[in-house]
Formats: sequence, structure tokens, C-alpha cells
Amino acid sequence: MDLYGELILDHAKRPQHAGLREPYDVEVNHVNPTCGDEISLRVHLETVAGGAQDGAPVLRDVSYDALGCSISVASASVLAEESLGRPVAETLETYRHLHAMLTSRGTDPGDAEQIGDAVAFAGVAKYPARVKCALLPWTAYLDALARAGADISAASERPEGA
Amino acid sequence: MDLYGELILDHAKRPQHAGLREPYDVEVNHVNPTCGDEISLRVHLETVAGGAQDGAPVLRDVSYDALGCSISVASASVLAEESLGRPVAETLETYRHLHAMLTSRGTDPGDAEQIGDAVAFAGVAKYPARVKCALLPWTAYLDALARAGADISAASERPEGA
Amino acid sequence: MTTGQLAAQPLSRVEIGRIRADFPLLRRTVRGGRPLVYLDSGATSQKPRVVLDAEREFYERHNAAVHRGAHQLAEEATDAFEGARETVARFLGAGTGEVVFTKNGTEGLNLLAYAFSNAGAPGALDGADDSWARRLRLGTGDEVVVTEMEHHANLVPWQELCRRTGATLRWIGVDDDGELDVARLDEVVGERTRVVALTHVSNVLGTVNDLGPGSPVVAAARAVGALVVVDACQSAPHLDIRPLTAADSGVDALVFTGHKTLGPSGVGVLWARRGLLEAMPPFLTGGSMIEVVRMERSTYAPPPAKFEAGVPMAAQAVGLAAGLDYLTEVGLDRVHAHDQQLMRHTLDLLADRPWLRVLGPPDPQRRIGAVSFVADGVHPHDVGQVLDDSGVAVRTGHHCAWPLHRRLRVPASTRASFGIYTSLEEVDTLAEALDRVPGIFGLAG
Amino acid sequence: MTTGQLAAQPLSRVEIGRIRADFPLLRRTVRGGRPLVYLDSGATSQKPRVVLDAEREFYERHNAAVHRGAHQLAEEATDAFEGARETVARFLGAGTGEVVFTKNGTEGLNLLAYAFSNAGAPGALDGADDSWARRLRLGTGDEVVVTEMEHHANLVPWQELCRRTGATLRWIGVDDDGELDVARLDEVVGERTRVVALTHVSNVLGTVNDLGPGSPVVAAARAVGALVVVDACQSAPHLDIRPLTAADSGVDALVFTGHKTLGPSGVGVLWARRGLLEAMPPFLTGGSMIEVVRMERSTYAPPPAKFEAGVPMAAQAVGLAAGLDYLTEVGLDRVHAHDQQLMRHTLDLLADRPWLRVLGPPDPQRRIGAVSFVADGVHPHDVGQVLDDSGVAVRTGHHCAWPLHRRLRVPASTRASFGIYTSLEEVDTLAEALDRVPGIFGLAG
Ligand SMILES: Cc1ncc(COP(=O)(O)O)c(C=O)c1O
Ligand SMILES: Cc1ncc(COP(=O)(O)O)c(C=O)c1O
Ligand code: FES
Ligand code: FES
Repeated sequence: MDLYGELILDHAKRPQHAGLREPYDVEVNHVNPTCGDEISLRVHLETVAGGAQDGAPVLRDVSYDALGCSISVASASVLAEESLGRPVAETLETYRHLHAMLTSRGTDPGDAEQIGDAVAFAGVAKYPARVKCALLPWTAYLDALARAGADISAASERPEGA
Repeated sequence: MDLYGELILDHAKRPQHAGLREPYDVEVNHVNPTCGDEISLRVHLETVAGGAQDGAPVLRDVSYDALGCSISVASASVLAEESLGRPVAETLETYRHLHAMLTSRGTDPGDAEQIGDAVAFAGVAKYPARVKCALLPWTAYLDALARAGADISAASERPEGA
Repeated sequence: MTTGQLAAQPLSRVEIGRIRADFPLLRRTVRGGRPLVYLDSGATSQKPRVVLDAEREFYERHNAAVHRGAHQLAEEATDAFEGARETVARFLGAGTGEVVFTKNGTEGLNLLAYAFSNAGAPGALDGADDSWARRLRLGTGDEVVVTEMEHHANLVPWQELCRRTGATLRWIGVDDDGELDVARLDEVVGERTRVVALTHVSNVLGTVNDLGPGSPVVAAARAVGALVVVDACQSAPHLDIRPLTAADSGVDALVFTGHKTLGPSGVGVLWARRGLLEAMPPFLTGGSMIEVVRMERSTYAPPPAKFEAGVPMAAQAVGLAAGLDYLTEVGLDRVHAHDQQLMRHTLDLLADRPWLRVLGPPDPQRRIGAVSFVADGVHPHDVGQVLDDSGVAVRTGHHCAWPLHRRLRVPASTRASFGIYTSLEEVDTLAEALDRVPGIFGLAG
Repeated sequence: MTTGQLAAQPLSRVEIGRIRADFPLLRRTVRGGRPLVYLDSGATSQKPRVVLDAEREFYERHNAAVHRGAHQLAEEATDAFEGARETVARFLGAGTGEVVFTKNGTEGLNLLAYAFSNAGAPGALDGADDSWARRLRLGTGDEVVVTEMEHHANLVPWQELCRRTGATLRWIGVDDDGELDVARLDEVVGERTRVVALTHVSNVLGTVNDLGPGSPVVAAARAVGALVVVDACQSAPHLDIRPLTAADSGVDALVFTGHKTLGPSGVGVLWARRGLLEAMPPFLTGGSMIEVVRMERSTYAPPPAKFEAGVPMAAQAVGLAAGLDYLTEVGLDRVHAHDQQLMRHTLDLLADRPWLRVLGPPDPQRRIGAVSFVADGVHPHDVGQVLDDSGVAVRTGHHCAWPLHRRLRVPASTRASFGIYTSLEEVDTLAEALDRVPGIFGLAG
């Protein structure tokens, strides 16, 4: 089954950076109504002082408690791994590319340069009912960012080169 | 057109015993909701005293104001002509035979012995949407009888020989 | 709107012939072998083969409960259903999130009416955007406005809403020509008006109510912040209704029904502004419209799902989409031009028969799709029966617009109504069949 | 009921083969050419060819707006629609005047729930027989009872009814085996209970709730004069439900849905006692359900018309009738015996796999149509995905019964459900496909 690659199964079994941690700015709880799965997710942002990035937020911590299928748990794990410590703007860029790949119905194979381990979810695009699973942690993440006051408008732009 | 026999057209143009008259016991107003046509109908009953029919009601007068299609107006006219002055029980008998004919979809040609001029409505049975037209005055009549205290249970019995 | 569309060519004889060949039922004969002349499309349209094929293909290849289930068929069925929503959205010039599937036009109008009474239940507007939510609050002293030409489907639900909430029903009158009495609008629409619900096209008279830019009714409603609800059941099959959903149209919600628009029975469409749908409390509740369900309390999905409880009529939605595509492929400008040609021809032929009286505006350009008339001295149902005997199918009665008939001082009427497949020759047959009436009923014909 | 029906023979291999040949979709292949194994009939059933043909025949030969119009097609369409009502009435063992067509099961349950809140509007019960009317009055302090195993369609409408009226929702609990906790019934059903709404068969567990003579739930409801509403969506395709409508059954209203009962989507059925339907105020209002309409006020037709506003889903009703006839021709006793055989086989095969846990009663005779299970350590959706990859279509999630899953302390489950066309071999394929799960997800299989 092309859906359950080793990377996904590994992340699902041993989710990275799991567990809800302190300190945090905002905690959100998101549910997938079709299956009842849930994720609680916290973000902790810090603002860069000085330099070209002056005032831009950085993701100091993202922690979560995910109750769900292998796809959603693995996706939360990859989210944390790919995003932790990075400027928020870059994580939004990752989201945009990931979203484009997931909703491409398989025509966009994804690019590891842009989305790192998240390319493992390329197979999900062929199963529309599972796209929601992979997106659940990301939707929670965007919501948490917005509530923490970050500008997430870039998330809805079309990704470059798409 | 087999529907509009001469007898029906005559009755429709010159409805017999039309107009609301005094004295009366009860007046009812019935509407056909699909077309909006209406009939107001009055009955005046008298009770036979003595003899074999002692206590049985007789239709002393039936008067009406019918606003409707040729079938319904003609039916009201025939109702009045066939029923006026007769024992209520006999008019119920007429009704039962007429009802059986009208709802037979054309298999029951009707019998002039039993329903008199109402046999002219035999053609109506082939047009289910018009059966309501022919029945409208009769339904009003039954309702008026019931409100006037007459026993109309015989109306829902199956007609003899049917 | 009307003038622009008139530039299009009416359908040619050959085109109509080609279209007719797509509608299997039109080959029927009736009443002892007479070819069917179907002039009752205002009641329900016939269906082109593509609609029937689309439904059947869905059942034979993709049938599954949509939005439920993790298997391939469920994916395919969901895609088909959501694809149908996209087609409807395109037909309306709207977003898919603004398109709700209902069972018919009537359900859509009831759904809107219940939104006002349900909004009054405790907590029903919690979290709703107040700019929309406050427009849903309705109570004693508030007013609901309809018109005297409404189909019962756009009248009775508002009467019942007033019964539930204590609001008062008011209405815009109709003049002798069957036009809305807009001169006296300010006596009807006022500060307490919360909603103005009116039809785009009268199902009896064919009158096209002005809902375009500068429409007096829409302007009056907007001036007092009342929601504008449009019944587009009769216009959708004949007119491009996209202007009504344009951002600045002033229309807030609109309803049409599948079975009059070349689609199957059992499916209708409600369109409303996204913000309104978000603020409106749910109507039918159950599966597929929820977010979280607990025994104590449930929360609801965003629209359109919020208004589509239960397994939906997926096959019918797919069929409707095929029907709408059929209409747009012919082109709604040409469909409208065709209708105008039929209208002129019909009015001409009826005018030749002085014993007939046409209801509604004499100007064919003011009308769409339907002509109702009365023969003085002969009941409309008797007229219809003679036509039926000639193979001509029309509707008789009050056509679910009883107050309008009362206003025009006729108990009922006979209505001929058109579809995309109606030919000029069919109107000729109508006229010939009508000529039997004076003889049968002894009129001076 | 159950024991009597078990006397019938299950369907033979040859019979099932013959039945399968009647269902075009079952010839589908999925996921790269695998034969489809459709074990999701609890979500929606597939349709036999006779159903599709009946619908198409209606559209191609008789399509017209029913109950409207004076022409031959309108007569034929009305006959077809009312004929369908007769078939449904026969299927239910009820009178045609007690059969209301709805769009799905959900609408039927909402219609009933709204009857209670609409009954509170001024004048809504005028003229209604008081023995029924007083049972529709619901206010603060009154109670509505459901169960913890309800489908959302028989839970959320009652929650919303309570919101609208101020009544309190109470529920009969479920024990660890998925059986109703009837021992504590008297703590739930009491003097203030106005309605008890419960499912005949759980759509998750297949549990058959006892609604026959001596049913504790029905008896408790009757004792306090509460109306009994039964959700028969899951039982209608598998069981003879006529005992529920018998004069002395104690059941007052019942709902089932067409698309699970071999019929098309877009049609459902509400049955209720004639007196109740007469007392209930209308729900959806508009055309065809009226008696007299004036701008000021309208009066309504007797049931069932009162509850069928607008142009109805005539073609779908005709299709459903063909589906019900198909079921009764096979014989519901044999359909039930067939289901029992599948149930035993499925439970046996699942019991052989200790890494799976079946939800609900272990006794196959207590169950109908559906088996839900969980694999500890693997999410139900992942299980379902592996099955899908093997061509086996099941449903995963909470199956619109979220509170039940919470009660059984599982977030979700995987459900295999059966239809008249399901074969024992398909259950074997399910078991084989399940055996891939431990390997893929690294369980000790
Ligand atoms: C037990 C039960 N009740 C109600 C329903 C609702 O039926 P529908 O979705 O057709 O409205 C379903 C199925 O979805 C069901 O299984
Ligand atoms: C103007 C108008 N509004 C509403 C309706 C109701 O549509 P439906 O019967 O499909 O619910 C109709 C047709 O019946 C109509 O002509
Ligand atoms: S199945 Fe629930 S998130 Fe994947
Ligand atoms: S048409 Fe109205 S009674 Fe005949």
C-alpha cells in the first residue's frame, strides 16, 4: 500500500516532540467531525529583535497531543519536526506546498527541498478522504498562530511555482 | 368528448333547484383545494311520523350555490333533482352507487334504475382528476346531513351488488 | 437584463427539433394516439436523456453514501456530489460554500423561514457574526413582507413564521395588469420590516419582477436592513439568474427547484450569502451536519454541510447538474430569446380569440414562460379538459397562487407554460384545440 | 419476532448469485481491478435494476407534477405516486393515509420533533382531537427521552427541540455489551416524559431493541402517555417491521429511509397513527398541502398531503416501491435468515482474530445487519484503508453515533454491514483482508 510508507508508520508509532509543553502562548483543540479524532496543539512564538527579520515571529515551540489515525498523528509529528525553531513565515511556506501537494489528487509529487519529510504524505493525495487527516494538525497550527497574533495570510496564497 | 354529454352540459347551464333557500337546518361550505371551487349547500330535513318509516328523516329541501366547473355544477343540480323530497336513506343509497361508479375507473357503467340522471357522470370515472368535481356536492351534502343529526353511516357501506 | 438578452437569436426550427429528440417523453402519445403537446413545463419540466443517464450512471457505478466511508466508491460518490455543487455554483455565479441542496424549492423557502424562528431559541445565534445575526431576530411588532403574486411556497411558510414568532405579515399588492404595486411600497416596507420575500417571475402571469440595479423593492428592503429572499423557481429555467447573486445585487438568498430546471424530482437549491448561512441556525439536524455530538449538546459544521442533514439526494444532484449543463450549453440568452418568441406567438394567437381573456401584462417582454387565461362562461378546468382531449397538456386551477387569482377576480385560470423544447407549432395546436371550446360549451366563439 | 423468522431458510448460494446479478454496481472493480466487496449497506444499499428501471420509466413515460394539472400525464404521474404509497403502506401493514413521503430518514425524525414545537404556536392545535393534541404540548419541565445508542438523526433533532421549547433531554443508557440499560428505565421515563424516541436496530452494533409485546421501553412510555417514535432506518431492510405498526403495538410513529432499503436516494418514509398525523401541525408548508389560502391565513389539507408540501419526489417514491417489492418478493423472513447466517459467519471469523475486538452483543441472534470492531493499536480508519486496498468497502469512524462510541470508550470503529446481496464469500474476503493489518502496522497478529 503506497499510503503507509515507512516514514509515516515510524512517525505514527513514535510521534516526535509529542506531549503538551510549557511555556506556550495559545492552545487550540481541533476535531475531525467525520471520525471524531482530535488534536490539542500549543504554540510558543518569539519575536526576532534586530537584523533583516526584525519583528518577525519564530516558532520557539510547538507541542501537541494527537488522538487519531496514523496519517494524522504522523502529520503532527512531521509538522513539529519540520517547523520547530523556524521562522513562522517559513513554516507557512511549507504549509502552502504541502497543501498544494495534498489537494493535487496525485499530480503534484511534492518536493523534499520545500517540505522535508512531509513528502512522505504524497500518497495521501490519492485518497481524498484522508487528506483531511493529514491537514488536521496543520489547520490547528494555523489557527493557533492566528490566535497568537501572527499574520497567516501567506498560508492562503498560492505557493510559488504552483 | 365522452365527458361532456348533453345532460351534463344542460344541468351545468341550467342548474336545477339552485340558490340558497329558507327554511333550512344546516348550511355547509365545501371547497375543492386543487381548483378553489366552492359550494354552499343547505339541507332541510323532516321526520316521518308513524308508519313503517316512523322517525326516518326525509329531505324536504336541498338548496345550493355552486361556483365551479361544469361537472361540479351539474352534479349539484342532479343531486338536488334526484334527492329532493326523498327519504334520506334512499339518497345515501344513490350516493353509494354513484361513488362506486365514479371511482371504478370506467369499469362500472352505473345503473339508471339506482342513480337516475347521475348515470350521465359515468364518463367522469375515466378522468380521476374530475372525480373530485362530481363528488364535491355530494361530500358537502353528506356533511350537511351529519351536522343536521342524520345517520350517514350507510354512505360508507359498499353498495349492494358491488 | 431583458434587453441585453434579446440580442440573442431564438432557437431555429432545426435546433428545436434536435433538442426535442433529447427528451424521450416528448415522443409520447396521449388520449387515443394524439401526439403529446406538453405545455405544462411551469409545473415541471421534462428531462433530457443526459439527466437520466447521469443519474443511472451514478447508481450503477458510484453509488455510496457521500461524505461517509473510507472506500473508493464513497470517494467517487462524494466527488460526484461535490462536482454537482460546483456546477450549480457556476450556474448561479456563486461560491460552492453558498450552495445548499434541498429536496425542492419549497424546502429551501421553509429553511429560510425557520431560520428566523429558530434564531430565537436560547443560544441559537451564539458565535454568529452580529451584522447578520441581528437581521435574523424576529418578534412581535416586526414585519415580514411578501407579495400578492407569490406561489403558496413563498407565502405559507412566512405566514407560519409569523404564527411562531408573533411577527406581522404584510404584502405588496398587485395591480389589474398583474404588476407589483410598487407605487405604494413605502406603505408596506418600513422600519420594522425584517425580510422581503418575493418571486422573480410569477408562475401564473409570467410577470418578471424588477430585481436588477435600481429595483424599487430591493432598494426599499436595503434601506431598512431587511433581508431580501428571491423565489427563482420560475426564472431559473428561462433566464440567466447570475445577476441576482452578484456581490452588490442586494439579494441575500435565492431558491430554485430542480424538477423545473431539467433536473430530476427530489432536489432543489438554496443559495445565500456566506455570512448569512454562517449566522443562520440549522434547520434539519442529524448526521453529516455536525461538528461534535454529545448527549448534552452538539455543535455544527460550517455551511453548506450545516443545512444538509442525513444522506443527501446525491444522484438527483448529479442529474440536476447535467440538466443545468444542458441549459447552459444551449445558452440561457438563446433559451430566453426562444421563450420570448413563444410568448409573442401565444399572445398573438390568444388575442385573435376575443372570447379569451389573458391575465397579466399585455407586453410579451414583461413576461417569461407562462400565459394564463380565462374563457368567460367556461370554467378553466373544462377548458383544460378539452385541450387534454386534443393532446394538449396545460394546468388549470389556481396554480398554487390562490390570492393572486382572488386579486384578479377569477376563481381559477388555464395556464400554458413553456420549456426549452416547446415549439411554435405546439402553440398552434393549442390555439386549434381552444377553438373546440366555444362549440362544446355553446359560447359565441 | 426473531425466533419465528429464524424458521425460514437462508438464501442459497445460487439464490444469492441470482440476486447479485440484479445489482449492476456489484460488477464494479476497484483499486486496480479488484472485485468490489461492498460491506457498507448500512450506510446505503445498492439498487436492483428494477428500481432504476422504474424510475426511468416514470421519467420517460409519465413524468408530470403529481396532484396538479388536468391532463393525462398528470393523472398517470399521480397514479404512479399514489400507487407507490400503497406499496409502502402494504410493506408497513398500514393505511395509505398514514404514509408520508419525506426526503430521507432524517427529515421524518425532524418533522416529528418540529411537531412538538410548532404545536406551541398560537392556534396550531385548533380543531385537533384533544386526546392526541395534548400529547404534543411540550414546555419547560417536560422531558424528551432518547437512548445513548441513537444515530445523530434521532438525537440532534430532539436536542434542538429541547432548545426551542425549554424541555429537558434525558436518555436511556447503554451497557458494556451495547444493550439498552432497561433496568434503570424508571429513573429516565417518568410523569413528565412526553416522547420516547429510539432506534429499532443500532446502526453500529446491530443490536435489536425489543419493541414487541411486553417491551419494557414501550410499556414505560405508554404508562405515562408518552408518544413512542421508532427509528427503523436500519431494521426496514432486514426485518418484517409490520408488527411495529399493528394497532396495539404501542408505537405511535416510525421512520425509515429509501436509500438503505434498495430504493433511490432522496426519498424516505414517515408512518404515524392517523390521529397523530391529524393532530400534528404542518412542518414544511407551501403548495399541495393547503385547503384554502388567503393572504391573512391558510388552512391545511388532511394528512398525508398536509406533510408533503411542494412537488414531491415522485420518481423516487416509485423507485422505492420497486425496491420494497423486490424485498418482499424474496421474502423478509428469508432476508432475515440470510442476515443471521452472515452474522454468525462474520462473528466466527472475527473471533478467530484475537487482535480484533467486536463491539456489541456476542450473541448473533441479538444483532441485525452490522458488525463494528476495533483493532487495538490500529486506528479504525487505517484498518478501513487496508480493507479498501483489498477491494473491501466498509465504513470507519463514529458512524453518526458518536455518544455510543464514547460510551463504549472507543473513539471510532470499523463497520462491516450487510445487504440482501451480500455473500458468505465476501465475508471470507473481509477476513483475509483484515489479516494484512497486523503486518502493515506491526501488531502481534
Ligand atoms: C439508525 C439510523 N437512523 C437514521 C439514519 C438517517 O437516515 P438518512 O441519512 O437517510 O436521513 C440512519 C442512516 O444514515 C441510520 O442508520
Ligand atoms: C414560483 C414558484 N415557487 C415555488 C415553487 C415550489 O417548487 P417545488 O414545488 O419544487 O417545491 C413553484 C413550483 O411549484 C413555483 O412555481
Ligand atoms: S481518521 Fe480521523 S484524522 Fe484520520
Ligand atoms: S374543477 Fe373545481 S370542482 Fe371541478
